[in-house]
Formats: sequence, C-alpha cells, structure tokens
Amino acid sequence: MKLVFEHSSPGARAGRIPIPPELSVPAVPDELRRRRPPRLPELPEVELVRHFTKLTTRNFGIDTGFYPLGSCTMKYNPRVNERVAALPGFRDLHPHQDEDGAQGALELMHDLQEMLAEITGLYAVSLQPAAGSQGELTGLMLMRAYFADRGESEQRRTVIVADTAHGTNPASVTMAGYELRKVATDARGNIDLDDLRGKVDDSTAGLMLTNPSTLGLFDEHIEEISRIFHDVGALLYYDGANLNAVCGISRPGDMGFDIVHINLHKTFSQPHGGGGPGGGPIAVREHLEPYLPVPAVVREGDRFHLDYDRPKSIGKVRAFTGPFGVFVRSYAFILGWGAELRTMSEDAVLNANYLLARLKDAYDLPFDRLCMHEFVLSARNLKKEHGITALDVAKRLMDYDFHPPTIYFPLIVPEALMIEPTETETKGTLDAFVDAMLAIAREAADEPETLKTAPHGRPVARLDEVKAAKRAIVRYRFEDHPDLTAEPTAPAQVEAPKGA
Amino acid sequence: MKLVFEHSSPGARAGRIPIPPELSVPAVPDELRRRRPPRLPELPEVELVRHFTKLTTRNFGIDTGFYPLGSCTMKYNPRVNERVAALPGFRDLHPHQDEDGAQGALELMHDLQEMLAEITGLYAVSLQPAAGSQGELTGLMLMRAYFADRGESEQRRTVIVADTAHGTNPASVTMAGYELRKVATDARGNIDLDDLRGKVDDSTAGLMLTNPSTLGLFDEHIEEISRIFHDVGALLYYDGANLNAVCGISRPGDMGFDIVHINLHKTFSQPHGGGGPGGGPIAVREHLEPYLPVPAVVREGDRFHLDYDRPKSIGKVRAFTGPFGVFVRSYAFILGWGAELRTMSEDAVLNANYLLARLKDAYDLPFDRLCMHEFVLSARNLKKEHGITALDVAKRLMDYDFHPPTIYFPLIVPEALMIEPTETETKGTLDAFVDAMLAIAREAADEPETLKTAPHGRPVARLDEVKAAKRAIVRYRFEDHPDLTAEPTAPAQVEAPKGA
Amino acid sequence: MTYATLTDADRSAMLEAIGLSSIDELFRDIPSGVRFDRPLALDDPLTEQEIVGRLEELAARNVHAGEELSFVGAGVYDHYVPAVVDYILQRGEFLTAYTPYQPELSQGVLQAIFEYQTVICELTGMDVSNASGYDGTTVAADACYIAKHATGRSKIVLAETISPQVRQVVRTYAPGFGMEVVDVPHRDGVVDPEEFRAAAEGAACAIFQQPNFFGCLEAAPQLAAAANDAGALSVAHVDPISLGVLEAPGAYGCAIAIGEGQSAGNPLSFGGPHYGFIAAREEYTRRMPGRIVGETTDVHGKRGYVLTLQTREQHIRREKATSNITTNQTLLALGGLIYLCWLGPEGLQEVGETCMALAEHAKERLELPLLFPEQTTFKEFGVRVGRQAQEAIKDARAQGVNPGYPLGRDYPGMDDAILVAVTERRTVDDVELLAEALAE
Amino acid sequence: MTYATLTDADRSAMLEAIGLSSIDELFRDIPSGVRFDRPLALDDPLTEQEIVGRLEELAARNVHAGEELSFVGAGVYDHYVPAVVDYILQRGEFLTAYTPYQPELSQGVLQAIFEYQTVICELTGMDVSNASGYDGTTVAADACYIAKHATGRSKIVLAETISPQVRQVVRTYAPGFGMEVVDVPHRDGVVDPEEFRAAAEGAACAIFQQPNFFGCLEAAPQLAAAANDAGALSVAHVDPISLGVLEAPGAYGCAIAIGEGQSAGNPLSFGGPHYGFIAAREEYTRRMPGRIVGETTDVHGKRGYVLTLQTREQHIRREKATSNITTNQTLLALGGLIYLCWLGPEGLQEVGETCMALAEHAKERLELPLLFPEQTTFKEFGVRVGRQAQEAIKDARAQGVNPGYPLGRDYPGMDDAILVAVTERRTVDDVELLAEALAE
Ligand SMILES: Cc1ncc(COP(=O)(O)O)c(C=O)c1O
Ligand SMILES: Cc1ncc(COP(=O)(O)O)c(C=O)c1O
Repeated sequence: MKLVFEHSSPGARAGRIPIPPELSVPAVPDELRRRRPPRLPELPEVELVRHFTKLTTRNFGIDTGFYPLGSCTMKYNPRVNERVAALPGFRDLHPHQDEDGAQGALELMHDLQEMLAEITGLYAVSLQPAAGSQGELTGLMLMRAYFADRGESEQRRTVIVADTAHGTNPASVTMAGYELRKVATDARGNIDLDDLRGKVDDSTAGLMLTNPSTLGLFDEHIEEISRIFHDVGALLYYDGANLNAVCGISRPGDMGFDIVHINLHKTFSQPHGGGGPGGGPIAVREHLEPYLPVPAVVREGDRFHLDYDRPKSIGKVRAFTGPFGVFVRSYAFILGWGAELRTMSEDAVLNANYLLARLKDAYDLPFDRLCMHEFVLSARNLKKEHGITALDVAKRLMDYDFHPPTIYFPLIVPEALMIEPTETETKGTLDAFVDAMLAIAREAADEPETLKTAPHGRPVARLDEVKAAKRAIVRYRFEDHPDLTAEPTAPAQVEAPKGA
Repeated sequence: MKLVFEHSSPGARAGRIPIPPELSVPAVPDELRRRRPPRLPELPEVELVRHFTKLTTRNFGIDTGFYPLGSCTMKYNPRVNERVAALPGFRDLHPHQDEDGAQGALELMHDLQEMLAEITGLYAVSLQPAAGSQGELTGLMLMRAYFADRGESEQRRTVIVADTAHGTNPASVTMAGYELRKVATDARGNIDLDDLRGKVDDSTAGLMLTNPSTLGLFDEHIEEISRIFHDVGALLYYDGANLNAVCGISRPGDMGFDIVHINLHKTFSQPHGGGGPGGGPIAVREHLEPYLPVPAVVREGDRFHLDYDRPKSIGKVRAFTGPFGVFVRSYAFILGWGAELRTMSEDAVLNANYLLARLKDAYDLPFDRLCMHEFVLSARNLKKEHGITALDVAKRLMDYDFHPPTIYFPLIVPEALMIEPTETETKGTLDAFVDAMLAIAREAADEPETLKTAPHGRPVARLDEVKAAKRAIVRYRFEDHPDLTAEPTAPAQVEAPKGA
Repeated sequence: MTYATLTDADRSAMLEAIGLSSIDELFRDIPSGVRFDRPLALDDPLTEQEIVGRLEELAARNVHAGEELSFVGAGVYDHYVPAVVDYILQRGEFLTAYTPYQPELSQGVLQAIFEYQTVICELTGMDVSNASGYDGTTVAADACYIAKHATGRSKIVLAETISPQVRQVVRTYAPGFGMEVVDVPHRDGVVDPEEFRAAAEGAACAIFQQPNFFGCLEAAPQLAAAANDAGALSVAHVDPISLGVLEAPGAYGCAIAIGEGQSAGNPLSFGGPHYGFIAAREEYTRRMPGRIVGETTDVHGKRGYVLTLQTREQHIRREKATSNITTNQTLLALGGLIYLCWLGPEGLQEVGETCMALAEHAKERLELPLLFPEQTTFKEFGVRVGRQAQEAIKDARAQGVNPGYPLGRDYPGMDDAILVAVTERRTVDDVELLAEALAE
Repeated sequence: MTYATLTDADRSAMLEAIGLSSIDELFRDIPSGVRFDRPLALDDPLTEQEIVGRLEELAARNVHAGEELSFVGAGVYDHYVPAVVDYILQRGEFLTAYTPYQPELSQGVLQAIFEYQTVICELTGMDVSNASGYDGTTVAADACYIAKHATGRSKIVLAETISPQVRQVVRTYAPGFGMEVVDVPHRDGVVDPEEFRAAAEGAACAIFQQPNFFGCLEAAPQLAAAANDAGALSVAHVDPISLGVLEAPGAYGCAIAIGEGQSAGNPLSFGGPHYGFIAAREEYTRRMPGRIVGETTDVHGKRGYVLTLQTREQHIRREKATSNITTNQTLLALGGLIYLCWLGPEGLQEVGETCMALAEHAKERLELPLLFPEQTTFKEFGVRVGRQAQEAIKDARAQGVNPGYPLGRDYPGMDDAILVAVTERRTVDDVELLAEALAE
C-alpha cells in the first residue's frame, strides 16, 4: 500500500493553529531560522484516518487472536485500563505540578510500589525505569553503587549470566561497565552448578538470572545458587520477565534475590503498543534502598511526596518518576485480581502445561519436565527429516490465523519454538492451536512446499531481510519520487514591528 | 465466521456485578420470576473483544474508503466530534436533571436551533424528531394541527408527493392519516407543472418535496410551485435530505417552504453508525410555531429553559428533547465551518459535477443538466447491450475497494446508479473512482462474467435474498445447535428473610 | 475552512474539466429569486482546539451523574457501561458505516444486528425483533400500528402506570393512525386486571409496563391474559435490565414486547440517542416496522446475513409500508448487544438482583412513608417526603444528593412524592447519604 | 477473579489431559523452601465499576491542566493533541501488538515506524532515525554511547543550558560507559561558543539544547561547528514543535539530533510514557541503538518493511550490542507521527509561530524583569518575580493560575525566577490573567 507521503497533495490541510490575529510573530535570527520546510505529508483528515485505519488492518494484535510469543507474556489487556488511563486527572497532569496538586498520582504510585514489594517479597521499589532492560541496567548500577560504598569497586568486576539469558542481560552488563561471565545449563535445564562454582569468586559482583528461565523451567537449585553468591558477598539480580509464572506462588525475594525488575507490560497487562511503552520497576532489599533512583515516592502520614534527598542515590535513569500512564494501567489490573492474583499465575502455568502435554509427541522437547508459564519445543527433527525449520512452522501458523511463538530463542535450543499462552486464553483457543500445530507437523511430511511458501494470503509474503540490511533504506526516498518533493507552500514569515 | 453464541462456554464470564454481601435479594412473587434464563452467550472479555473486533473488519465505513451512497451524504465524520460527545458533562447528564443543572446542554440546543433556523431561512426549530422520517411525520402532524385549528380538518385530506420522492414520504403521508397524490416529473427532471395544477385544489393539505430532488436536480419552477400551493391555502414541506447541496446558497424558507426537516446525520456529520442514530429537527414558519412538539427550548435573558406550556402543541414525538448526543456532534461540526458553511455545499456540488462530467459518456444520463450534490446515471444501455445490470456494476465496484452508490432509486430511472461524493473526498479519490467506473464499463463489454460474479475476495459472495425472505430466519436457532443450548448455570435465587 | 478537503488548485482543475469558469456557474439552475445572497450569520470557523474549548465550557455548565450522588431514573437509568462497549462502537468500520444495503461489505453490522435480534428475542421470549426503533416511546406507537392492521380495530388501551412520556407519544401518533386512546387508572400503584380486561374489550391492543413507572411489579400474566381474552394484542413495555430476574413477556403470553434499551448499554446522554426495541410473536413478523436481518447463504453455500422481509418497508411498499422508519438506532442497539454479552445470563441476573437488593435496602433506610407500601418493586420506588417534592429535591441537591424524580409533574395528588431509582452504581453508603439528605 | 478466563470445568479437564490431579502438582519443581505459603496481602478483587470508582477518586485528587490555567513547561508541554491521534492509537491492532518480529503480520506497525523514521529525519535533517528511545533524557545517554565507540574518547561535554534532568541521566549512565562529564556554564542564558569549543577538545561528544532549557535560542551553528572542529560528535537536543520555525540540526552540521517527543503528539501524563527520538548522519547508522525498520521486497517483488540492521542489537550481538533496549516507545512515537502528519509543514510552522508570538506577548505584558533580556526565546522564558518563586507560584495558584516552573530548583541564584511556558493552548486573554496573578 501507499506510504503516507504518497497521499500528499500540496496545500491540503488537516490541523490548523492560526496565529492570533492581534499578535505578530517575532523575528528569528536569520542563521537560526528554518530554510527548507520538512517534507511532512499534506493531506486532509479523512485521508489521514483512512491511511492509518488501513495500516491497523495490516497488523495483528492480541485483540486479533492468539499471540503465544514466548517470553513476552502477550495477555489480554482489559479495556477498562484504557478508560482509567484517559481520565483527565491522570492524562492531563503535568509532571511539575506541585505535590499538593498531585496527591492522587503520588498515592497511586505509592500503592503500586507496595503491591510490587509484596508480590516480589522485597523491601523497597522504584518505579522509574522505562522498561525491563532499563531495569536491568539500573539494577547493575545499584550493584556498582553498593560495592563502591563498600570500597569494593575495583574488586567486583564480573557479572555472571546464564547461557539461556535474554540478550538484554549481557548487553546491560557491558553498558554497566562489568565483565560478562557466561554459565552453562545442565541436562535438566537448571544452571550447571559445577560450572557456576568455578566462575564465582570474590571478583564477582553478582548474578543475573531469569527464574523460571527462558526455557520455562524453574531452577531446582535456586537456594544453593543464592548461597553460592551470597557466600562471596555478591548480589543476585532477578530478571522479572517471567514473573507471570509465580505471582503468589514463589517470590524472588524468598528465592534469595536482592534486586528484581518487573515488566509491567508483561505480567501486569500494559498493552505492548507495537513495541512499547513498557515499565520496568525495580524492587530491592533494605540494604540497597539508599541507592535507588531519585525521586523516591514516600508517604508521610496521609500525604505523599517526592524525596530527592537521597545522598547515596545513583541519580536518575529517566525523566520524572517513570511512565505514569503505565502505572495507572498496571495498578488497575492488580486491583482487578487483588488477593486472587495467584490464580492468574496458576492459570498461566496450567495453560502452558496443557499445550505442552498435547504437543510433546509431535515436536521434540529438549527438557522433558513440567513447565511453568511457557515451554520451548524444537523443530530439529522436522528439519532433519523434512527440511522444515522453526521459521516454516511459524509462517505456516499464520495461515491458521495464529501469531507464531518466539523462535530461535533461547539460543541453546536449535530450531526453538518458545510458546507462552498466558492465562487469558480459553481452552477452546488452546485446542484450536494444538490442532494447527499437529496439522503442521503432518504437513511437514506430506506437503512441505505448503510450509516453505507460507504464509499465504497476507499483505506480503516472506520478505528479503538480507536485501533490507544491505540496502539499508530506512527512510522514504523523496528523491526517487520527484513528483512528491515539491516544496510545500509555507506562509511567509511575518516581520516583527520594530519597537512598540 | 462464528456467531457470538457459538463462542459461548458455560460458566465463562466477562462482567460481574456481585450483590453487596451485606444485603439480601428480596423475593419476587413466584409467577413473576423468570424461570428459564435467557440464552445470552457466556464468554470472557478477551473473546468478546476478538469477536466484535473481527466483525468490524468485515464492515466498510467512510473510514474504510469512498462511500458515494446517493441520498445518504456519507461524508467524513470529524473525530473531534466523538471527543466532545464523550465529555462527562454531556454523556453522563440525566435528562431529568433540573434546568439549572443543565444550562450548558440547553444553551447548546438553543444555539443549534438558531443555526438551523438561519441555514433553512425559517423562524422556529424543534430538535425533537429522531430522524428524517420522524421529522416528516412530525411535519405532517403540524399540518393536521394547523388545519384543525382553522377548522379545515375535514376539507384538507390529500398530500402531494413527487414520483421521485423517497419511500419515507408516501409512508409518512399514510401514517399521518392523509391520502397520497403522486405528481409526475417532466423531461428536465422538474415537477410536471400541468400534472401538478390538475391535482392541487382546496382539499390539498400540502406538498412534500425534496429540492434538489432525488435526481440531484434543483427544481427550476420552485417559485411557481410554491405559489400554486399557497394560493389554495396549502403548506409546503421540504424534505431536507439534500440540504448538503444548498447551505448558504439557497434556503428552503426563501424557496417558499413552510416546514423543513434536517437530517443531522447527513448534512451535519453525525456518524451513521451502521444504520443510525440520526437526528431530524424540523424548522417552521412563525405561524406554525405554536404547534411544535413540547418541550420547546427557550431563552430567557441568559438562562435557558424547557417550555411545556404550549397549548396548541401536537405533543411529544419521542422521549425528552431529542437525540442530544447527535446535537453535540452536529453543533461541533457547524462551529468548525461557521460562516464558511457555503464552501461545504459548493465543494459537494463541485465534486458531484466533476464526477458527472467524467462519467456521462460511459453511462447514460437520463437528465442532462448540471447536477447539485449528487446525480443519477443509468446502466440501462449496459443491460441492453451486455446484460450487465446496475447491481453488477455495484458489486464490481467492491473489487476496486469502493462502496457502491445507491442503486435502483429513484424509481423513475431504470437501472439507476445514484452517486453522491460529498465534499469530503479529494480529487485523487474521485479520479480513482472514475477510473474504476470507466474500467467497469469496458469490462461489461469485454468480460461480463467478471461483473456477474463480483464481488471477489469478500467474506461472502452474492447472497440469496429470496431464500432469506422465504426462510425468514431472523434469530439464532439454538434448537439446531443443541450443544450450545445447555441451560446456563444461574446462581440460586436468594430467599428474603421473613420479617426483619 | 477547517474541514475543506479540496485545495484551490483542485477546484480550478475540476471546474475546467466540467467546462465552467466559476463556482457560481454550478448553481445556474437555481432561480435568482431564491438564491441566498448574503453570508450566513454564523460565527467565524473554529479550529479543533477551539471547538473543544467551547464544548468543554458548555459541558462544564451541566451537573452530570459523576458530580452529584444521583437517584434519578424515571425511564433513563445510570447503569454502568463497560469500556468494551465504548471501544467497539468507536471503531470506524461500525461508527461510520450506514445501513447495510450491500451485504458483501457489511457482514460485520449485519451479523451483529442478527445477534442483537437474537438477544432481544431471548430476553423477551419472542420470535422476531427488528434492528431497533427510535426509543422506548416510539416503539409503543409502532406496536399500535401493528395492532391496528392485525385486528382492524382502533382502540388503544394504556395503563396509567406506563411512563408518561410513552403515553404522550402514543397520544401524538394515534390520530394519524385513526386510533383513539383509553387510559386505565392505577389502583394503589398498579392496574387492576379486571378493569384492564373491561377496557380491552374491542381494543386493538392493550399496553402495560413491567416494572411500571412507579417501579412496582404489575400482575403481568393476568394483564396479558385480560388483553388476549378480549382479542386485543397484549403489549408489555419492559426494562431489559429486569429480564434476568423477571419473567419474559413471551412466557406469559404477550403478543408484543417493547421497551427502552438505554438501561442496557447506553449512556444517559441527556435523553438520547438511545434505542427502542420491539419484538413479537412469529405471526406478526410481516407486520414488523423497520429493518430486519435474516440468515441466508451465498452462491457458494456459505452462511451470511442480509436485510430481509423488505417488502414491509417504505422503500418498496411506499404508502403501504408497515412504517416509515429508515435511519434507526443501530449503533446504540449494538451497544446493547455488547453489554448484554458482557454480562451473560449470570451477570444479567446479578445486576437485576443487585438493583433490587439496594432499592429494598433504601426503602427501609429512608424511614419515609412509601407511596405504595403494598407493592413489590424492582429498582425504583416512590416515597412521600411530607412537603413539596420540588423543595425537598432542591434542598437535597444543595447537599450533593439528587434524590429522584418529582412524581407531581405527571400525577395529581403526588406533589409530595419522589420516585427514587437505585442502580448497581449506588452503594450501601450512598443510601445512607440519601437518607440523611432526605431526613430534615 | 474478575479476569479469570478458564472455568473450573476447563481446569479439571486440562489437569486430566496433563495427567495431574491438582493445580499444586504443577509447581512440584519449585523447592518447598521457596514456595510462598500464604495469600498475598492485597485487597479483595474489584469489579470493573469498582476499579473505575477507585481510579476516578485518585484522579480527582490531582489538579490537571484543564483545571487551572497553566504555564508550566520545563521539558513537558501542554500542546493540543488532536482526536485522531487518540483514536488510531486505541485501535487494538496497534495497541495490543508487540514488536513486529513477524513482518507478514505486522506491516501496519512496520510501515508506520518507517514513516515515523522518515518524519524524524525530515524534522532534524538527518539520515537515519530509530523507532524511538525511552524519552528525551535516555536518548542523550544513547548519543554518548555512540560517541564513545565512534571516537574512542571518553569525555562528554554538556551545556549547562540543557534540561537538568537530561544532564542528571547522562551523569547516571556515564560511569558504566567509562565516560566522564564536563559542564559548560551558561553566560547570560546561553553557552559561549568559544568556551564550548575549548571544552570539546578531546571530547567524544558535545551536547547542547535548542531552544535551551531557559527557552533561549543558542548560537547552534557555532556550537555544532565548535564540536565538529574538535573532532567531537556534535549533538543537538531539540524540541520537535520548534522545527517548523528553527533550522534543522542536520542543516548546521550536527552529527546527531535527539529530543523529547512529548510536545509532538503525547499527553502530559505526569511525565510519561513519552518518546525520545534519536537521529544521526548516515555514517552512524550501524551504531544506532534500538529498532530500525527498513524497506525491502517480498518473494514476489512487492514492497514491504522489516526490522533491519539487527546485528546491532542485543538479541544478536548480546554483550557487544549498541544498546540493551528492547521494549521501546513505539505507540507514543506513532502518536507523534500521526500528530505531525495532521499538522503538515504549514501547521508545524503555524504552531511554532503561534507559541512564539504568544510568549513574546507575555514577556511584554507581564511587566516583570526578564531573566535573560538579551536573548531571543521560543515558547518559554524566565522572569524574576522579586521574591521567592515558590511563594509567588503558591499565591498565583490560589487564583487558579500556575505561572510556571521555579528555576531555583536547578540553578543557584535563581530563587526568584520562574520559567514561563506559553503554548498554542493559551490565549491572549489567558496572558492577561497570568499578568494579574503575578502582579501583586
Ligand atoms: C527474559 C527477558 N529479559 C529481559 C527482557 C527485556 O525487557 P524489556 O523488553 O521490557 O526491556 C525481556 C523482554 O523483552 C525478556 O523476555
Ligand atoms: C430523500 C430522503 N428523504 C428522507 C429520508 C429519511 O431520512 P432518515 O433516514 O433520517 O429517516 C432519506 C434518507 O434515508 C432520504 O434520502
């Protein structure tokens, strides 16, 4: 379909912001004034609405159908959350509004902090990080501050990460100025303890672990692991991406973790918005609280305020107090489940195990255990026997109107299919998905071509990613469409009256 | 696709309204209590959202594309109108709120009345009618009241309607207790004056006329027509469905009409909502004001109030003061155009004539004149030469992603294609539509089968309407789907404590 | 010219294609005598942000249900409308479509209307429903028009306990139909089946409301029987929100069920737009007014939906049509469909029982004489405040509580009576505040 | 259990299929020592209407921009966001999708991001933009990380006239990057190009803000040249709303342009979520952080869009990635795209000029000493109120006017200074009210 720029017609308008007739526009020094107007498209509102409406119809969301994208917790986003986030008292509240004009917002954040502390089993929470990755980086900065405070900055140089870890973990380690040490996974999908013992010493700052892991498996030795790190004075960081598996069932704090990030857009239903926004609050033990970002949202009697007076704080990791609109949605979501939040995780794990039980004969299962909220299958046999890859399976699923699972991650599983149904799917949906997966396994043998040419009947067929990276066309080439590059007509600059 | 009932699974829930635990439910006398619960579907919110989201994707609106449905004025509906209609001060305002708690709403209605009076060139306006058809009926009731007041009820028995009129006109005449007299159309598309003169006498209550007519033509003898009726003491009713052609250009009041209805969902952009809601305010001359529905919205100084004290009023034609939410949207729309409203009609007429000019060689044009905001072509030649009907042309247009025009109306034009582009379409869209229409005319000759089998690639192909009318299946047949008719589990009726 | 889509360049190119040199020439067929030769006396065009500013200012001058504790009902009720309803109705494919004349492009709305018709039939126990009427008043007139043709009779019997607005609208329509209206007075808040039976003799239809305007439960089965026995069409005007708790009109023999749909899925919106529903027994299918969607198959045998039985309608039958309705209330009716699906059978019973329980609780807490102490009520009831209701309401509103509707407006001898509506949006604590506000 | 989707019947059927007899068995791999054995200390579940009630109550305890006349800016601005933006962003196909990993199902979001990247490149005069950064502060840290690898240097130069929050965030990130920060003080509200040049010697990057935090226009071309001459990456932090009036950073030689996108299409939302944008010259394409969408063709040669240059990213490059960002601010960035398309080039210039004209008018009307009388300002300016700014603000707020941001919070010696922001949502009359409120 056309790009919005290809709908542009010179002089067409949607929005107008006329300059108040009684005023004149002050002069901008010549060398600072814009010469060539940006080539924004010119079109009436009706064309704008049709263009973007059409774009949405070429996109698949949870509202479209089942979206078992492993590790991303694509659960249904209750519509009421959008209603409350749009309340003027939240949506139109300025972040510099002074505290007595923002008590409702501060109370909401304080409540949410306490909910997250209870759910994670930790002492203090900062809502500031913008997403899980930033939560990770913030957590590692806390480690730095903590060890610096103890005069161990020089000594503590390495952070240990499991080979099953999400790419953000190693990336965060580097950005935080630490050295990465990778630890292997054992035959049951747990961290290999022997390998681990060999890598942990007093140069170790800490561990970053996802538990349940990206394999969807709960580490059976978590208590021992925690002992190993704490014995050398190191800290344990919990990547909360999989928290949806254990709410009310097992708390990171109780597992021995010192720092946790929570992905509000996963466990607590902030819609993913085509890639974001998210929220990555972090929760910590009491001895780490002094290092949390400023400002802290604190309660004093029945008033709430922003505390900047935290001399040991690492500082700020983003503007203001975090993505407030995300907090509103997650807060509303938690209110909906309330004390029964455990059922959410139980159902998420039940759904995953149900799929696992019904699929494990048709696909291979690298680690044959009960899973938690997700599990990883491998298409390795399909590939060996029929040349059908995980990618082919994924594309074919589209023909059955399902969004594919995460594929080729975690890296230690060849031809990985990482499936996370979440708790918001019905048995009927899961059964339909199973039928599709089983049919695809049969098709791999009977009609492999159908899979290799999938998907069918979508706006585009498989795209050439190599070409994309080679040509690197990352913006519209007006040059190639001279008809559209006509300089837009801009109103002449009004001169300011001299004096007056 | 499935019906919502076919997604039902016993015990599934979306909304919950628990009975306050501290209260008990009073007993309902046995013979009045519901025995068998209604078979509403049982499904979680995620399934509800997916079902209705999917339904929307199987529907075509103005936001989807060009919708030149003649006589319906399918113009773009500015999104800002939805924003303002949703303001709590409007959306959550109770119609029995007393006047000092509803001054904003009353002022809005009073302003809108004055705008409509100015646009129609008449004296007084009632916003009460729910749509154009009800406006017609209300207008005819006004005639009855007016003549009754003059002691002419017995004498004034007939209402004259043009043979080009919309079906609602004759239907309204009957419902109002009048006899219908049809008048013919002459060779230029005007009312046949000779025929008319023969039918108008002192038994005539009035005329109902659409001007411009449903042919999209302005009656060149409107002044003479008005004289003919007024000379015998009859009244002229203006069907305002085509008002979009003449705002600021020619006013019904100035044409000689005594009563006018306005379709707010046409000229003034209330979205059509898949069939409604609409608004059908009526405007009248001063001598008819006393008969308008109650309550009237009147101004007293800078306060507004509802006047029920109208002894000669016909009474009420619907609840309260009319479809208020519709008023908000139309009011906002008129504020947007303001004094430049004339440009809206000019552009609507320009768009129509542009299409007409470019299409009249390929299709025949029963009345070769400049048109107003719409025009009527005929596929009669295509039918004679290639057996291609107006219906085939309409269905084929869908393959080009256009909504078809109105077809087979007005009745006096065989194989009618009634095209109304409105002012909100770009030249680019009109050109694309012309290209499609011309291509279809060629296809009629070259590949008639393609037209007869159109549309292609839509959720359904042409549907069997005869079968539909014969079987008259107008509700879901649970009987035919026993698996779904399982009695839903309803909580046991709580008994009220005896005494206490 | 906020909304102009054409540019001046477009305009001249198009005029040229038409062969004209000015916009004015487009209007040459308009006799000069009727041309409008001055600018319209309207204000200058406003930009979007100015429009919002102006409307916000007007909206701020209304006191809406979120600003005071309101117990006002009397035909329109403050029930909770879930977010899913607003969201779906705002999607452009529904919002900006019109009547589904072209089924291949309109299966979304057609199927939704078919689902709506089914839900209405399920609630009312009837066989056929149309796609909606204007509101709860006009569907009563529709029922009379059906009855006139079905029975050839001209008498309309109305229980005095029907909403005054419904009765007023029937009175406005009746003369055009060539029908006359007879009222049956209430006895202690409800109509007496025997009086109703007597009045129904020779009538085309006899209409009652359940629960009635006073919130009281009528002896609906007897009233229906009375009408049926007299050969009149028995018509029940019902509140959809009550039909999880109260029996369906079809189950006690009514010929037609009608009602105001607002309480099920529409906002208050100062009285509209809302939707009226009308459903009937199969035998009246071909006398139904307005749009009806039917199931059929396409040329490949695939299930699909179309507007059907159109020979009833104005665009085909013209002066012989069963009604003149064209534009109806589809979007609001779809709101009702989504709401009722959101509730499901359990939710519908829950909301009804919750309203009933709260209303009953309020009756006790208010410690004021009930208007009709003998009657069972649903979500609404009348109390006597011992002085002019208007004053009591004014005083209560000064304390932020709007206690209800002054019945004296419509019924003689009830100047001291207030009709109190209690929906699931009110709480036990709210009832305390109401009690306090009405106390002094 | 408001949100539970499974029924008990489902649960038992599924457990049976798995071969378990209880939910607890699902968790047998969890060591008993770390199992949580009490209910979570959270309140009872709320229904939808209860959730709305609770949140409305909290929202009511905030004073939002519609409730007082606000001139507060300082990094987040009350510009008008048109209704089309909200509508499109609320459509579930965008709202509930995630990162477009599967392009065949995600062309909508992919094309929209490609359009967004184009619009950002057009505004800034750069060659490449990513799909968004977290906000206007973190993109500054991203720029430093690029500069570190591009230059092998470790010094970051920050103009003191950059938003304090941006500077704080850079300071927080720098140690992890192994970089140190040097500030260049302001001289009468702007930085001196010569001082900037001196500081930029041996630096990885030198960052300034245009218009700066005080609303003043920097000699941006000279600052960029100073950085470039020193072999440092010149980075401009710009306000998108200003770029219809002010020159594009690319046009005066900057290497990187960053900024806070909120002012273009996002609500205030108490500071987030918003979007940060970062755009650079072509040579830095492969050092860009985060998602980038590229154009390509499908197997049939049809144009389509995919996530590209992914070898930069964490999921492939792991510890060598150009950034750890994964979830970003796509939805907010799309809001920016729709907003900027709604404005078009003329609208963008109009809004900039309107803000400038109103701000200039306010400067005159206030009749208070300007903080930096010598400087040209855009939509924001500092005034001295002759007493503690905090008090002046308190007093003004008591009259319903919030006059601005107290600069003393961040800058010594400015305890009596208020930063006043004037957007197109304010009117000439509003300025009068501000003048009155600050008068006494
Ligand atoms: C296991 C894991 N860790 C970390 C992240 C990063 O979180 P975010 O995308 O919120 O930055 C993700 C999700 O992308 C993840 O799945
Ligand atoms: C010419 C004409 N008259 C009357 C009507 C009836 O108006 P409404 O649909 O608003 O009842 C219409 C539209 O349907 C129409 O086109």
